Parts: sequence; C-alpha cells; structure tokens
Amino acid sequence: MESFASERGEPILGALVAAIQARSGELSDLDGALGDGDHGINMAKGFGMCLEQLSARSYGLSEAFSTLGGVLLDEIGGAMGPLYGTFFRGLARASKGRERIDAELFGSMLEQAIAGVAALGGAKAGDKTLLDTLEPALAAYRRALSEGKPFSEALGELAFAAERGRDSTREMAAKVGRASRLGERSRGSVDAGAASACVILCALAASMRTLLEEEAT
Amino acid sequence: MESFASERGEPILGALVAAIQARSGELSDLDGALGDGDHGINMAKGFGMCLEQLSARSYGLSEAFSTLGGVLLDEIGGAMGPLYGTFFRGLARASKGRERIDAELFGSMLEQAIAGVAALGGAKAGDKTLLDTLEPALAAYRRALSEGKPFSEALGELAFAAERGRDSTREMAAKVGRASRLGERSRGSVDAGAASACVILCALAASMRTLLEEEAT
Amino acid sequence: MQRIINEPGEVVGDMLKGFLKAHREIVAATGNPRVLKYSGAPVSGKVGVVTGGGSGHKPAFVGYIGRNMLDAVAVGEVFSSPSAKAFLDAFKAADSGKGIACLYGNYAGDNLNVKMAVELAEEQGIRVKTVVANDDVPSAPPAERSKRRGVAGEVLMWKVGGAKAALGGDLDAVIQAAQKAIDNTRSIGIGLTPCTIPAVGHPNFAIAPGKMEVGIGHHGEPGTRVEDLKPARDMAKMMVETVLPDLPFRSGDRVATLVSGLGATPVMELYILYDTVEAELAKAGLRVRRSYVGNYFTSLEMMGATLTVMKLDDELETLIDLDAQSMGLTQFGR
Amino acid sequence: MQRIINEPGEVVGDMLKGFLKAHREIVAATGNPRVLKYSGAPVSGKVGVVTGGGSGHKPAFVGYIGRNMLDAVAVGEVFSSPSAKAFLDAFKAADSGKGIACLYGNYAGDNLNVKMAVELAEEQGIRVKTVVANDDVPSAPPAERSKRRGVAGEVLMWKVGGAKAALGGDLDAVIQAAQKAIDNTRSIGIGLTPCTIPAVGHPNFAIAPGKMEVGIGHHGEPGTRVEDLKPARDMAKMMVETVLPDLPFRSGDRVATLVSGLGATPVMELYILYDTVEAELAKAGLRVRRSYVGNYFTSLEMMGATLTVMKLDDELETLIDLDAQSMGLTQFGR
Ligand SMILES: Nc1ncnc2c1ncn2[C@@H]1O[C@H](COP(=O)(O)OP(=O)(O)O)[C@@H](O)[C@H]1O
Ligand SMILES: Nc1ncnc2c1ncn2[C@@H]1O[C@H](COP(=O)(O)OP(=O)(O)O)[C@@H](O)[C@H]1O
Ligand SMILES: [Mg+2]
Ligand SMILES: [Mg+2]
Ligand SMILES: [Mg+2]
Ligand SMILES: [Mg+2]
Repeated sequence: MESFASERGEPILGALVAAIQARSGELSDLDGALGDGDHGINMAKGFGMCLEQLSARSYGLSEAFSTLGGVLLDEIGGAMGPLYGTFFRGLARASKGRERIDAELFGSMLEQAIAGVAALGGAKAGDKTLLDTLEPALAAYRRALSEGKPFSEALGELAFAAERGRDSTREMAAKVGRASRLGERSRGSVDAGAASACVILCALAASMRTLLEEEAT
Repeated sequence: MESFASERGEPILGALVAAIQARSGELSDLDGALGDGDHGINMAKGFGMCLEQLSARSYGLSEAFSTLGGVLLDEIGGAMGPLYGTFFRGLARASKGRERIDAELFGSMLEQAIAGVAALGGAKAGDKTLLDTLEPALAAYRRALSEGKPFSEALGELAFAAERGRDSTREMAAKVGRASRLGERSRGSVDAGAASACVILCALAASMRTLLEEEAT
Repeated sequence: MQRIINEPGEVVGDMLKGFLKAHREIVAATGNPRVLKYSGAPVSGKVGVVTGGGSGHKPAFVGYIGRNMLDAVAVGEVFSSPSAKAFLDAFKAADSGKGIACLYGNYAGDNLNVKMAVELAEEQGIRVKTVVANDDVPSAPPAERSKRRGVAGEVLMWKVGGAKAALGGDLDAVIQAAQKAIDNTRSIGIGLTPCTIPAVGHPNFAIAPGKMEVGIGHHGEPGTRVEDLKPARDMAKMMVETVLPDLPFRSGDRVATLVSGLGATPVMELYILYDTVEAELAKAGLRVRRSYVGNYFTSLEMMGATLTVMKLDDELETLIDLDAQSMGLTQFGR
Repeated sequence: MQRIINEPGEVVGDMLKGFLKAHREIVAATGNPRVLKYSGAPVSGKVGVVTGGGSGHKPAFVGYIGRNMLDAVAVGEVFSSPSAKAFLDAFKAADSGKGIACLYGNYAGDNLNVKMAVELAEEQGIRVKTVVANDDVPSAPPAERSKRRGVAGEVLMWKVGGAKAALGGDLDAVIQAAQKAIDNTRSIGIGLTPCTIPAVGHPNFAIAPGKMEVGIGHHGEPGTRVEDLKPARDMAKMMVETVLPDLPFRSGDRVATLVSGLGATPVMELYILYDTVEAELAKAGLRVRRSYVGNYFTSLEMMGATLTVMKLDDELETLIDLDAQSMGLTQFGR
C-alpha cells in the first residue's frame, strides 16, 4: 500500500507556502470583489511566518501543520485565521505520532480538519465558503478510495474536485461572511476562501504525490 | 471732445461682469499654477453679486463702481477683495457727481484707483501682480492723450498695453502674494491678478468705445 | 499609491508604535504587541470594557481607549479581525476580577475569534460577556437583523458601555446598557471613492465617477445598490429615510446622532450633510440631544460618510453625556 | 468630482449652517453669516481672541472656537481670506471692552483684509492688536522670515493666546504670549496628492504618482521642490532636519509637537510618521511634553502631512496644558 514518511514535513509545507504566496494577489482580488480584499495578503503573511518559525531545523508533517495552525490562530486573525487554524490543527492532531501517512490516514486527517471548520463557522455546503471546496473534494477522495484507486490517484481526484468545488461558488449567492450582505450581487465571482482552499488542497495533493513517487522508486 | 453720459452704468457694468465670468475658469487655472486656484471663481462670484444687487433698477457709472467695490470689500475677501474693492471705489470716487466721462476724467479715475491699490498692497511694478498690468496701461493711456490722440484711440492703447503688461509677468519671479514663496519656480506662468486686471481694463475700454461711438452717431 | 508608510506589510505595527508614543498619558502597551490598554487598566473594582477589530478605521478602535471609555483593544491587520489570542490577551489586560464586557462588531472573523477567545478566557477563570453591534441597516433586511454589520454605531455602544462601567455598573448592567445602546441604534453608509489596503497596493473595488455606493461597508464591501451622485441634501434625505423606519424612531423621541466621514471626505462636507440630516430629523419630530460630526470611524482614504442615529432614554442620555477622554473622543460632562 | 455638496458655489454657507446645528452648546451665529462666535462671547472682562481665514481647512478655523480658545472667527470662501467686513464683525462679536487679539496667518489676502478691518475697528473705538503666524520654514529663507506662510503652527498659537486670555491676561500679555508662541514654532508640510476646490471642479495642481511636493502650502500652493516618495521614516527625518536648525532647537529643550494630516491621508499614516519624528527629536535631545497627531489643519482632500514643533518655556507649557473645549481640540488640563 502506498504511503510516505511523516517526517517529510519540509517539502510539503514548503510547497504549500510557495503556492499560497504565488496566488496571494489573485486571492485578494477575489476577496476585493465581494469582501474587503485582504484574504491573500493575510494568508501569505501567516504562511510565511510559519515557514520562518520552522526554518533552520527539520520537522515532521504533524509539527508543520500544528505550527501553521497555531500561527494562524495566534497571529493572523481575520475569518481565515480561526478557520484555517482549526483546519491545520485538525490535520496535525489526526496525524500526530504516526510514522507513515497512507491513504486512509490522510482521509481521516481531512475529515477531522473539515469537521472542525464546519463546526466553528457554522456554514454548510452551498453557502459560498471554503466548505464548497473542501467537502466535495473530500467526498471525491473517499469515492476514489472506495473504488479501490491507489492513494496517488485519489489525491488527483481530490485536486480535481477541489477545482470544480471552487468554481461552483461562482454562481452561488453568499449566505455567510461579508459577501452575504451583497445578496444577489455576490453571484458571478468565485469565493475567496473557496479559492484558497483549492490552492491548499492542490498543493498538498501535488507534493504528496511527489513524495509517493520518490518513495516508490 | 469725445465723452459719454455717466448715467450709462448698465452697459459698462454688464460687459465687465460678462467678461470676468467668461474668463473665470482661465483665471482660476492661472492662480492654480502659482497660488491656490480660487482667483477666477471669487472674482466671478463678487461681480455676479454686484450685478444682482443692482438689478431691477438703472444706475450710473459711479454707483456701479461703488457698489462693485463695496461688494468686493464686504463680501468677497481674498487678496482681490480689498485690492479690486479699493480699485473700483477709486474709480467711483473720482467720477462721483460728474455728468459726463471724458478722456481727462477717466485718466484721473484710473490714477486714483491704481494709487489706492499700490498704497494698500505695497507692491510695485515688477513684483508680478496686477500692478504690472495697471501701471503700464495707465502710462500708455496718458501717452496717447499727450500725443493728442482722441479718447477712443487712447482706450485702444490702454487695452493694448494692458495685454502686454499682463504678458510681461510671465517671465517675472513673484515678489509678493502666495507665489512669492515659489521663488524661481514662479516664472513661466502669467500672474492671475495681472490677467484679471487685463480682462477688466479691456472690457472697460471696449464698452466705453461702444458708448462713445453710440453718442457720436 | 501615495502613502506615508514604511514597509506595506508593517503598517499596523509601525502605527501602534507611533500611537503609543503620542498618547503616553492615556494608552499603554501590554505583553502582546497587538493589544493596547488604558494606562489605568485594569481599573480595580470596575468591569473591563474591551473591543477589537481590524486596522484602518482610525480613530476606531484604539482611539477609543481611555478614561470612561475602553480598557483594552485587540488590534488586527488592516481590515482583518484580530486573532483569538489578541482578544484573549485584551481580556486579561482589562480584567480586575469584575468580568469583561466585550463589545464588538458583527463580522465573520470577529465572531470566530471572539468565540474562541471567550472559551479560552473562561478556562482561565475570566468571565466574559459579549454584545455584537449590528447597526448597519442596509446590510440585511429587518427579519435578519442578526446578520447586519456593525458600523459607526459601535462608537456610541462603546461610549455607553464605557460610561456604565465607569459609573460602577456590574457586568450584567454594562452588557445590558451596551445591548440597549446598539438595539436602539441604526446606521447607513454611502461610498464615493474606494480605498487601497497598503499591502495590496491597488483599490479593492471601483466606483465610477458620478456614482455612489449606497449601503457600503466600512471595509469597502460593495453596497446594496449603485446610484448617481446627488446633492448632499438628497443624500441626507435618503439616509434618514432608510434609518428612521427601521427602529422605528417616532415623533418625540430624543436622539444622539453621529455623522462620520470614511476618511478622505473633507469634514466641511460632513457638516453640509448634517445640515439636512438635522432638518429631516426635526421634520420627523425627533429631538437631537447630542450630535457628533467628524471622522469617528473611517475606512482608510475612502470618500463617503455614514449616518448613525441612536434613540435615547434617560439612562442612555446620561451615559452618552458623561465626560470621556480618549484620542478619538474627548468631551466634558454636561 | 466625488463630493457631498449641494451647489458648488455654496459650500461655505451650507457648511456653516450644519456646523452651527451640530455645535450649539459651544458655537453661536452672529449678525454676519460669515462670522461665528463662542456661545459665551463676548466674555466679560476677557480679551477677545479672534482669527479668520479661508474655508477648506477644517477644523481650522471655526473648529477652534470655544472655551479657553477662540472667541470669534471670520470665515472666507474656500481658500480665500474673509472680507475686511467679516474681520471687523468678528472683532465686534468678541469685544467685551478689553480689546481684541487678532491672531492670523501670513497671507496676502488676510494681511490686506485685517489691515482694513483694524482701521475700521479703531474708528469705532475697538482696540485691536495682531500677531501674524509665519511658522512655515520652507516658504522663505530665515532672513526673510516675515514672508513665511502661517500653517498648522497657528493651532498652537491660538491655544496659547486663548489660554492666556482665559487666565486673565490683558491685551498686551495675550499678544506677547501668542507672539512668543509663533516665534518659537516651526513647521513643514509635504503633499502627496492635490485637492479640488468644489467651485473649480478640477485639481489645481498635479503631483505625479511616486512623487511628493516638499514644502507645500495647505492651499495646494506648490512646494519648494519635488522629490521621489520615500519611506515614512525618511520623510520624518527630512522634516525634522528642516525644522530643528531653523529656530534653532537645542538639546534639552522642551517641545510640543503637532503632526497634522492634510485631509485624506489615513490617520494611521500620521502615527507611522510620528513614530520616527519622536525618535529623531529624542536623538536631538528634545523632550516632547505634548504631542498632537490628527487632522488639525487640512487642505480639503489633499494627501500629505505637516510637522510643527514648538519650543516651550514655563509659560507656554502652562498655556498649552490648560483645558480647552472646541470642536477641533478638546482636552482636560493636566
Ligand atoms: N462562517 C464561515 N464559515 C466558513 N467560511 C467562512 C465563514 N465566514 C467567512 N468564511 C470564509 O472566509 C473568507 C474570507 O476570509 P478573509 O478575507 O480572510 O476574512 P475577512 O472576511 O475577515 O476579511 C470567505 O471567502 C469565506 O470563504
Ligand atoms: N500685496 C499685493 N499687492 C498687489 N497685488 C497683490 C498683492 N498680493 C497679491 N496680489 C495679487 O492678487 C492675486 C491673487 O488674488 P487671489 O487669488 O484672489 O487671492 P489669494 O492669494 O488670497 O487666493 C495675485 O495674482 C496678485 O496679482
Ligand atoms: Mg477579507
Ligand atoms: Mg488665489
Ligand atoms: Mg478582513
Ligand atoms: Mg485664496
């Protein structure tokens, strides 16, 4: 069964931070269309601070996620501070003490992370939030596994569904968050949180697939 | 000897106000280049208020100038309120009680008006102010009379010299007023007050020439 | 971007340093660089009054720290809620053992961070109660009032809460007064030009020349509709007509009013707006007992204005009238 | 032009109507619609403190009418000196028989109108003495100090003059204190964006993006040089370096500082600027006894800031510290 060593926190966190920083402007622009335009810069700032805190030493995946979650919660604020803080602390908690990450474990990591986000924010699928990316992505991932697909292929399904989930928010009217006050005017633009969730899931999927390949060879 | 009836205040004041209102934007732009950009609007406002005060009745030239001077002094303020207020009150005082305006009388009206401006403002020719229009214009007018030219021709010389006087301020460095703080940067643009003084003298000259022609026929 | 800043990402930290230097007599630092407190806090025997919010709204939020005003404030990035930890540390800085009244605005981020901070505080034995401001009428219909944003009405809520605590009210009394304040307060904003978050570097929305956003939020969130610019007197009428029926205010009511600029609108224009606002309130039979006009809750360099009207009863009027001393609001008692 | 106005030519009158409504407790109308007075004026037995100036500078000038501040103000059009008649009527409104201290700024229009008004007043038996503020360092070299403009330092001059009169100083004492105040005060401004006089309808000058006008006047008069925008800390250093040698200020001096925005610069940025200003003053050995940061003397919606530093002696410090109550400056005594 495919898996990779959980001590490989660095390449995963590095790719994640790079992806968020590269898309920071785009995420702020999306937030600007419906909200206050700060989403990308705050994400980039928080993810960058985490990388700095962990620099000059090596760390496992759980520690990486736990540090990232802590920075988001303690230093960043905004709506995404607690939401993604909870998300990454969920990923961290579910993988804590585990030596290898396999398909099943990653599934329960995602489950715990997403459940935390849903509980904290009180939003559900269709409200035009990051959950519209996270939930269908998790469902697609689960479906792939139940169809017997290998870990790396399921990760591909995860990323693919995340993109579709993100895009699905374009035609939604926002129910929570700042954009909800726009009512019908909130249609026509993708939700910033749904977009950043897609960046995160795609970056995780890509770097994990690289690790799986590396260990396979 | 050419002259016109001093009771003809209306056509002269009307033409004067119309000229200032037509050039208001231009005067503000000139003031904006070196000062604070309000010259044209305040002139237009004051001249317009005067016309309103006098509307619905007929009035002589001295009364017109006296009302205009009073409005400028009491209602308008700025640097041009007292300067032009003094100017028009000078014109009014020197023509008060006179039935006809001839070349000699208009010469002493101008003299009294300009002397008042110079005494109040403490500026002299070359300082880049309205005096750089007024003084050479008066000198040219006087010269024309001493050369035996008729009133209407001397008015032509007055207007011509006023334009050259105004243009002469382009290359001057301002010595008084807001623009004086600009030092060398104040060169290259005509002084707003010199420009409005030119509008005033030219409008007076033109409307007086029309009156002279009318009375001659 | 024509700005007086150092690094665009560091504006909040740099601002707080200057703010502390300028207002030493009334404001003090705490162990958390994103938490400032009243120099006298915690005031022994007094309920601690706390708020928090994103930056870029000066004088809000730190400008209302002071005597008879706020005891501690959690400071977020520009237009971002402070972190849960910052709220928690603000509670600690203000706590004299009498409990904390956390009076904040209804935004997703603030709700989430306050919620987490309150849980952490209670674990540490600090009692916290909250009031969530939702005075912005256009941000949701009356039936969904709990969804509305908090806007400039927060200033009056803090004034009332701060005064109640200063006069010796216990936690429940302070919470009740602040809740009554916001329940009796209605606001509306109009936006004329956008603003630029320094770290973003370009405006986050556009308003076409000759247009205005009606119902805009003070983070530049788009309003509920775009209209042609109209004379100030028509803007004032429209604002009053939106606000009055919502409570509803009734003839004979006493009110306090607050007209705030959004940052770049010349204060001269706020008075032009206020001239008609008061005339319209008088027409409706309202009696203005106190009027604030100025930049009380801004949105960086946005042009525009907000109108806030609060219905007074004897208690609210006494609390609004109490003397107060802070950078954003200093007044002598009546 | 994104403006909250009615007729562009009527902004001053409309603004004054709103201002009077909003500040009834402290400001009153007079027979001249272009003159406002302190509701208690003329204060019997007290020297009347008067100023006047163009509009568009809120809180200046009418915002400093109040208790222990100004007794009457003559109001001009936007960026235009009030008329001689308005100054005269302001003198009358403030006169209790103890004479009038007219404390105004050095502009051609104000000089001319005050001069005429003083002559008219003396004909009517009102004693008027004047102090002309000229605190703006870049507007003329030291040898021609009498040519310099008055800028935000006027606020401190009014504070001092108003306090001296309130404490019972006679006309000569008030004039002496105000003159000492301005003689010990130096200012400099930088402009980042232009402003638009409503009745003109377009900006009266341009500042290219990425540039700033150093030494700009608060009517948008061009500065003495154009420079590239730089970080706030370098702006602050340049401003301090211009101001300190001019008096000169010396190590050990006590000072009051005033950092004012020009209208549209977010107040956050004024604190960022002040952070370095105070650090530089400390480096030069100056002790800041009081610091004002905010929009104290603006220029419609211009972006930019001014720095004012005043050297204090015991008298000036006492007068600056006295409590005061006005729309633009309200403070409790120390
Ligand atoms: N209650 C909520 N539950 C889930 N997601 C939410 C909720 N509120 C807001 N969001 C998400 O947060 C995003 C905005 O994040 P951000 O811009 O960082 O916060 P803020 O609104 O404080 O500026 C939205 O795009 C939305 O996806
Ligand atoms: N002391 C003075 N003597 C003569 N003219 C002056 C003096 N000061 C200013 N001026 C004239 O006034 C003009 C400016 O007028 P205006 O814009 O109305 O006044 P302000 O400078 O108050 O805005 C200048 O262009 C100049 O010609
Ligand atoms: Mg946002
Ligand atoms: Mg001018
Ligand atoms: Mg935000
Ligand atoms: Mg002017």
